[in-house]
Amino acid sequence: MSVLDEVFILCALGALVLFVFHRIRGIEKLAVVFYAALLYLLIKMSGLGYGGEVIYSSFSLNILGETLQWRFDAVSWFFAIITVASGLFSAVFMSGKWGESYREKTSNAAYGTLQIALLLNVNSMLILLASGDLLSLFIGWELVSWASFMMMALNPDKQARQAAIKYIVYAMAGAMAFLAAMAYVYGITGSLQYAELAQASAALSNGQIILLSLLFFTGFAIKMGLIPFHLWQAVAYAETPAPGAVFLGAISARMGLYAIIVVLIQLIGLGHLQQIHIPFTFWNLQTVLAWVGALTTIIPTYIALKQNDARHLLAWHGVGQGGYMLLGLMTLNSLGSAGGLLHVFNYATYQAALFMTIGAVIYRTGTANFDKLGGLVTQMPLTFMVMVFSIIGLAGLPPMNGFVSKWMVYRSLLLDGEPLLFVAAVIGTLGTILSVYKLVHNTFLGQLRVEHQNVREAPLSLLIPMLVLAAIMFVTGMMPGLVLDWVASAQLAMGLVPVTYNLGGIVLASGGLDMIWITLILFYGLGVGAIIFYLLGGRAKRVHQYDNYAGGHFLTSRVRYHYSHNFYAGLMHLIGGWYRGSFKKLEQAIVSLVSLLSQLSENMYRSAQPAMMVIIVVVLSLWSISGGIN
Amino acid sequence: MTMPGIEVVFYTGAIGLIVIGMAGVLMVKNVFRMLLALVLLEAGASLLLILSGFRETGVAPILLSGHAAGQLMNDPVPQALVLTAIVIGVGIQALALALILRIKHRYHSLDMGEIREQMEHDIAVNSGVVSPASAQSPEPGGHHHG
Amino acid sequence: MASFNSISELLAQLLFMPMLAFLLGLVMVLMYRKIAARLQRRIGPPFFQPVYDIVKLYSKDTQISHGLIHDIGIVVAVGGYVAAVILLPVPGMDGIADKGGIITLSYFLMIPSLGMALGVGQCANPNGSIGISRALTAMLAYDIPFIIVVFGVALHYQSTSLVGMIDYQQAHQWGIFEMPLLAAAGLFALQGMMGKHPFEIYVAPAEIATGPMVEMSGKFMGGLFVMQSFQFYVASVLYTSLFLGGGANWFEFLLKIFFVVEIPMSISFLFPRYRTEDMVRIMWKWPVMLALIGIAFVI
Amino acid sequence: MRNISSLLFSGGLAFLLLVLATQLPFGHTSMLLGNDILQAAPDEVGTGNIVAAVLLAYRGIDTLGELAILFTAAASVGLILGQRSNHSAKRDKTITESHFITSRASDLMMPLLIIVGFYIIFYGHLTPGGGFQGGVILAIAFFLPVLTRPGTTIDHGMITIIEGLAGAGFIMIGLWAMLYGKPFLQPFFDTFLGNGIFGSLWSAGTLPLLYLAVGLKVGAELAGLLVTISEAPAAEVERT
Amino acid sequence: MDNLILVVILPLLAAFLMPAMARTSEVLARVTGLMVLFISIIIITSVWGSVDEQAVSYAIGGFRPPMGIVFYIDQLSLLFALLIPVMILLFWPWNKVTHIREYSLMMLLTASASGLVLSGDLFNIYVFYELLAVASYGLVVAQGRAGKKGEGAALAASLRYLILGAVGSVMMLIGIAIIYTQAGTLNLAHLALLAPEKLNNMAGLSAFALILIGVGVKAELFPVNTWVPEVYGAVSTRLSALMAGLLSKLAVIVIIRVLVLLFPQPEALQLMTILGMLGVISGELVAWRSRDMIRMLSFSSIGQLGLVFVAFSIPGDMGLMAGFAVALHHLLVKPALFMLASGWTGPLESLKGAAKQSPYIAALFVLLVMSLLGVPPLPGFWAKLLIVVNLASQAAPVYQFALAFVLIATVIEAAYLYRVVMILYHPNQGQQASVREKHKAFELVIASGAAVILIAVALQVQSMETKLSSMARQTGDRQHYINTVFSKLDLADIYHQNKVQQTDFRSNNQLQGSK
Repeated sequence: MSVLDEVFILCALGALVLFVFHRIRGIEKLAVVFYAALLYLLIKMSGLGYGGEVIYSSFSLNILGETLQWRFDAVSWFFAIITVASGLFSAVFMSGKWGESYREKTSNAAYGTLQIALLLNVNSMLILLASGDLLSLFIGWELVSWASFMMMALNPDKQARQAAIKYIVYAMAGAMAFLAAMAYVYGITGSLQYAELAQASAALSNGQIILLSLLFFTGFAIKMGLIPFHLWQAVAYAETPAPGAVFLGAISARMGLYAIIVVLIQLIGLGHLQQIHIPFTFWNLQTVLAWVGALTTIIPTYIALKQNDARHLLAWHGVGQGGYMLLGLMTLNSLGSAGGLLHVFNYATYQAALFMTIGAVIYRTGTANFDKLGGLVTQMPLTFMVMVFSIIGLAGLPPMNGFVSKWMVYRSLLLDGEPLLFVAAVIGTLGTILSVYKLVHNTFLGQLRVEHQNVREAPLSLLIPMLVLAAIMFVTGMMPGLVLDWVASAQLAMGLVPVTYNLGGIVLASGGLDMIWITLILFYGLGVGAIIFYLLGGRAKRVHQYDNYAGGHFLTSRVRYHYSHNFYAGLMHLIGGWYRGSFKKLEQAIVSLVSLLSQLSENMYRSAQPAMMVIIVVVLSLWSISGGIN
Repeated sequence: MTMPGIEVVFYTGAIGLIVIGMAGVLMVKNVFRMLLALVLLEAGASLLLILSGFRETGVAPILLSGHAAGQLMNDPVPQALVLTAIVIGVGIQALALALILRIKHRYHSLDMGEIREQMEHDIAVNSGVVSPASAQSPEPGGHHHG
Repeated sequence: MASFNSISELLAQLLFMPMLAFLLGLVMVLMYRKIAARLQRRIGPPFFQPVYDIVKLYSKDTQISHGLIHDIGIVVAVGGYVAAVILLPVPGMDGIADKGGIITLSYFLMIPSLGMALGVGQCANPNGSIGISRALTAMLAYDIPFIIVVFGVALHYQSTSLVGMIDYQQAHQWGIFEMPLLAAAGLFALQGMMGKHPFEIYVAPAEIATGPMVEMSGKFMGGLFVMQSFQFYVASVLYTSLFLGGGANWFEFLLKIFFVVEIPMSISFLFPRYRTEDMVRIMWKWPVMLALIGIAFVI
Repeated sequence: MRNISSLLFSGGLAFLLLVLATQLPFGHTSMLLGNDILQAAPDEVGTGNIVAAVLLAYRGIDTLGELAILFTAAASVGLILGQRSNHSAKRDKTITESHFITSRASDLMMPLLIIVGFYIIFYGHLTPGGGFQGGVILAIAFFLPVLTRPGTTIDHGMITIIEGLAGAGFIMIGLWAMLYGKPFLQPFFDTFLGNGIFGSLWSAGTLPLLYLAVGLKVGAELAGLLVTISEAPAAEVERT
Repeated sequence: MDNLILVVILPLLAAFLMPAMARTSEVLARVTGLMVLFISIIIITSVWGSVDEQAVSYAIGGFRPPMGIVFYIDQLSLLFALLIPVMILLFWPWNKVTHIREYSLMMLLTASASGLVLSGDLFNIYVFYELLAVASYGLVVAQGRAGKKGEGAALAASLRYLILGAVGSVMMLIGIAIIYTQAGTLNLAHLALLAPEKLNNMAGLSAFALILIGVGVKAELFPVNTWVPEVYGAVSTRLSALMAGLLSKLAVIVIIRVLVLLFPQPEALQLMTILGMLGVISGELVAWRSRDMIRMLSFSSIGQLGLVFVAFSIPGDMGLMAGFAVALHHLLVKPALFMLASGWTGPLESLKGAAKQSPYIAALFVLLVMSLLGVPPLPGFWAKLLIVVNLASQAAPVYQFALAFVLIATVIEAAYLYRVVMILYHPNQGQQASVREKHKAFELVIASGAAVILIAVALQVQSMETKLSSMARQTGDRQHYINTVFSKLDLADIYHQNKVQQTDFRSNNQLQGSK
């Protein structure tokens, strides 16, 4: 029995136990123990992260002449450890005070259901990651979709429910595209094994590859929320209960990336994609995919900029950050793909932390609406600190880990000489910077509302995971080599050349990156700044924030003077027209089309003469039959 | 086809019956007439079926009727089949007739269009989508005459 | 191309480079104000006026702080530039330029704005917030052409290391000759980056009560003055390193950097202020176009 | 619009069927099955009327099915119309006499019709005719009084029993063969029902018995159907 | 094996006798029906598995196959012969008010359905099909008995159904006439033997089209399925479940028999593909906008039957296997869903929060719906996978379209089914929650049973696959069919040549039935 078997057994056991006892108080402790045990098992497999051998599960299934099998390689392990860690953090987050308040608001059963949903998500993702052939990949894929749906459907809010429905329709569409692609693979190769596809893909015609890639990619892109399938994700993730949002936001959508890695990179091969030119354009398939990534970094980011709810803003960024990962993977060098992969890890750390901070804010204040927040920094300084750490990561600024992965993506684009993609990525980053400032400003800075005067720091059970995540962000930012070990192994498993790195960063002849130095220098600079500020000059006097005036008015607690609504008004006004609802309109158009067709069909079924259809179909079919002969 | 014989007339007749019956089923509004058209249609089909065993020079397949020994007989099978088919038709027609009687009583109409509308309304009421009070239109705005 | 030979040399560089930058920055501030004065037919401030300003602000009695973040904002604003300065090679001193490179440097240049933004946010003054939202929008406006230029340059030199670029230029030809379009676009971006006329509406007097600075007094303002000197210095040195071949020796270096800042300083008073939106519009139009064409040439 | 399209499609159907007809072997059908049966029937089944042989022997299960269809139709009609007619029958016993000539003529016709009906049934396996035809005549015989004397009721219970037993009889005859280890509905087996003499009334094994069952069944079903339907409008008129 | 004919005969006998028996003892009549069903089940289970290797034919009346009518018993017919009494038993109208004639009709339905799957003769199939049709009209009409709720709707719906069905039957009859004119025989095995020579032409194809359309009425084939929403909307869910679950599949089986044996032409298959895929998409589209559960399930049933047609239209054994899988799956799931829907009448919005009221039922519903959609570990997924995978391996473009249609339809299906799930799990109770009908016990038993079977199949998917594929192989093997039916042909020939020795022949037991 391999460790992977143990993982699966543990998953099954955990699901069973949780299901049986989900109404009982104290289930959260059990859940934490479960994730910790899972993490332990994964660490037992950590050889994979350092170039170990693939681990197979002894369980397999024979069907349709296919052998379904499950195994872990370095890529799976890399994603799996992020998944399980996210699960653990979410579980810890919801184990304490947050859980109590959730129970009070809803019920024991509802809380148990949330735990089950989280566990099912983790389990289904592990099954997906362990898949050893297309069919098991698809099975895992569907399981993940349904588990996420369950999680999203837990919020009784109307908007959340609509988002969940929307999600399931999108997910189903994606799954169907995947299924179609899989069916074509079977049609071509007569098998669903990875190896067969990898072998056959070399001999496929361009048209076939385009069709296959398009179908596969559509399926995966929907999960990842890539352009033009980005509409479902943000609302769905944002409206999930906080620990759910933490988990889904951190890793769920990345399953799409995993599938892209497996199918498009491992099986079909990037080089192969690059050789296929799209007819009538000067693009090849690889550039198209890269551009999808680039556009995904831009459009959702600027949609995020518009949001007026912290959760939505973050979730939209989640969509946008997916673009960097894809963009990184679609570059043709090892640095870029390493950047893309590293970004998965980094992103998970700060996105989880960000959702946790928002969760903490909601826990204390009951809202994430920017119009109803502000000035919480004095009340919740630690939460604020975590948020600042995380937004530095999200914006990709030094010294947090987000910077490293983004740097790698930029650097690889530079190596490839892709100016437009580079510019697109930068536009996305700048948008992110603006947007995260809006986030931190509107929640923590500015004027504190009267009703929040007595808000206290988030409870310890919420703070601990956040602080740990913040520490991880900083440590892996300063020493990216820790994670790059895993990334390099994953790259090897993907059949790419691993990136050259050291503990501090990337080694590259024409300008590398050493985060240890950069961090030190930054802190040196800050130290100098602090000296200039604190040691020189007189002592500053602390005044209350209402001791303030604007435009000749004294700002008092009665008058709300927090500038949060319509932040960046000028910018929005300027760029609003560029993306104003065109995708939404497309989506609506499809719905209208379906509606129209549905109405037409219904009218057909309501024909006055029951026999009319008989004669019509008889005449038409006889006509077509005789047409073949005459 | 070599020479058109008497069977052409038969076949044309059968097809004619079928087509007339079909057109009748489609075009009349009165359900009773529709039933009559259905009878014609079935008659046409039966004729076609019995023709499938027809021989130009054949005689009835009855041995005791004093045909010459070598005389070709018509196929007995379709005749048996048609007998069956006719009886089946009778059963269906009787059932339809009974239904029409009851529908006339229930809906006070024999017009297929009206019957359908009332039926749709009833179904909608049954399923609770429409309240019984709302008049004749089964679905607000969604109604079309076929 | 080792940047330093021993720890002591490094420590010396760490000490000297910011100091040098500060001093040169002060001179540039003075120069800026002089140019403005001359253009307006005034005499302008005396030589030590920038120093006086800082000293005065630091020594004020009323120093109003709105909280820790308010303080940290200033610290970050200054510290970010200090760190950036160390990544910028000057003649004889490379700092740790080869550990970061141009991309890192570009990111470092965003840190001060964000630090200041944090500080302003803490003040809870809506005017400050509005101002900072405009300031960040302005940053978005000039950073895009700037990044494109950076990309073009890095692509041209096949390196992201500033030291490498300077060596290459000194061995071959200045970047401005090899990439004139990029250089022009870079100049445009530089104008925005310096936060001076005509792209300074967010700090302009009489525009919503001085914008981000509204709650800054005493040494807070002083800190920002310090930052301003660094800002001039960094902008000019960066441009010099990218396009003018850096400095082989101190004389050449100084000449170049003062020449570089002189251009935008002179231009700045010739145009009326742009509104934030207009600034975005113009920045995303002309310099971006120039830079992209420039890149096309590079490729 | 509907009429136009109906005409259009009907015309299309006519054309297509004609085209189809040209493809068919008119009047020269291969008659594979027919020839075999024509040759084998006299010996295998021993009927003079080969159609009857096909109907009851070769395709006996078809006939059973068709009886079942009639039964089903009758049962369904009974379900639809039957119940209320019982009510009305109880309340309304008035029998309207029709004209003297018709009523007397129908009285005279009835026994004649019954005799003719049974004759046709019993000679079904020898001459044209058989259970269906005879059954219809029997049904008419019982329906005639209802026509001539509107309001007359026929005992539905009787009809039910006759149709049930006749149908069961058909099946029982079939099962009888199975009792002897023969396939269902085999017309000959080693019982007292011998082979008989070809062309005589007592020939063709169980076929005459089957025809009797068919005749009774058809008669009862049709009579039941006709009576039920004829009773229905009276009930409607009364209620409205 | 000889006793198998009793599966058809005994219900008929019971049907004939029940009304007469009811005059003396109502109880006896009711018990008779149940007894017959149990006997049928026992008979079939006693021979279960005996045809796995070699199918068996049974000559009724002991006549030589092409002349007499044969019953053909293979895995497929045996399976359905078992399913029919079981399903009828499950949906038996247990209540006291049911008229004895309705029981009688149920027995007729059983008989005709069994005959339909067993028969090996084209015209005989027609007769049984008609019997099935008339019995189902009768059952629909029985809903319209005086005083019942929705009486008028049931009457009108059944009249419209009847007209449609009658026209369809005529089409089928014309088709049979054409086949007989062409080939001169009606025995399926004989026709199969002659088909390559006689039916592989335009006339043959036309005959197939006519038969397809005729039988398609019952099989809910697009576009002759306009009766479906009307009838299902008017009758009780019990009957809807039976019709959607069982009766439609029987008609499909007929088409499959005819198709496999008589018309292996690709055009025939493609005609079916086109109609099937239009059925899939149109059914799901309308279901998407329907506002109550029954109507939604009716249209979903149309869609699923379209899927069945698409599956069966794939050439080769794999297509058959896919078809069987999806047909059996639908047979299992749809009746269970109808059962659940019977307690959830009224507009969908009124079901808000129904899960809170009855969590178990809602959970069942979710499970069934997931399987219907094809969510992986559940059997529906494997069925759908078979279809999709085999569609994609076909070269003809029509199959690619069908693939696209099927997948798009699945998305639409997901949209509306999950809308319902979300409504069920709505946190707020709808206005009509209090007046909602309760589910009856037998409905829940059936639905739970279906769920249990689903899970069991999901766990035993490998053995199910073997079973299905062996069934498909046997069904798809024309030569096997011909050989089985004509296995005693030598004997018959001997007899044929020596007509003198009639009596010997008659005493020869070997001819009659096979073993």
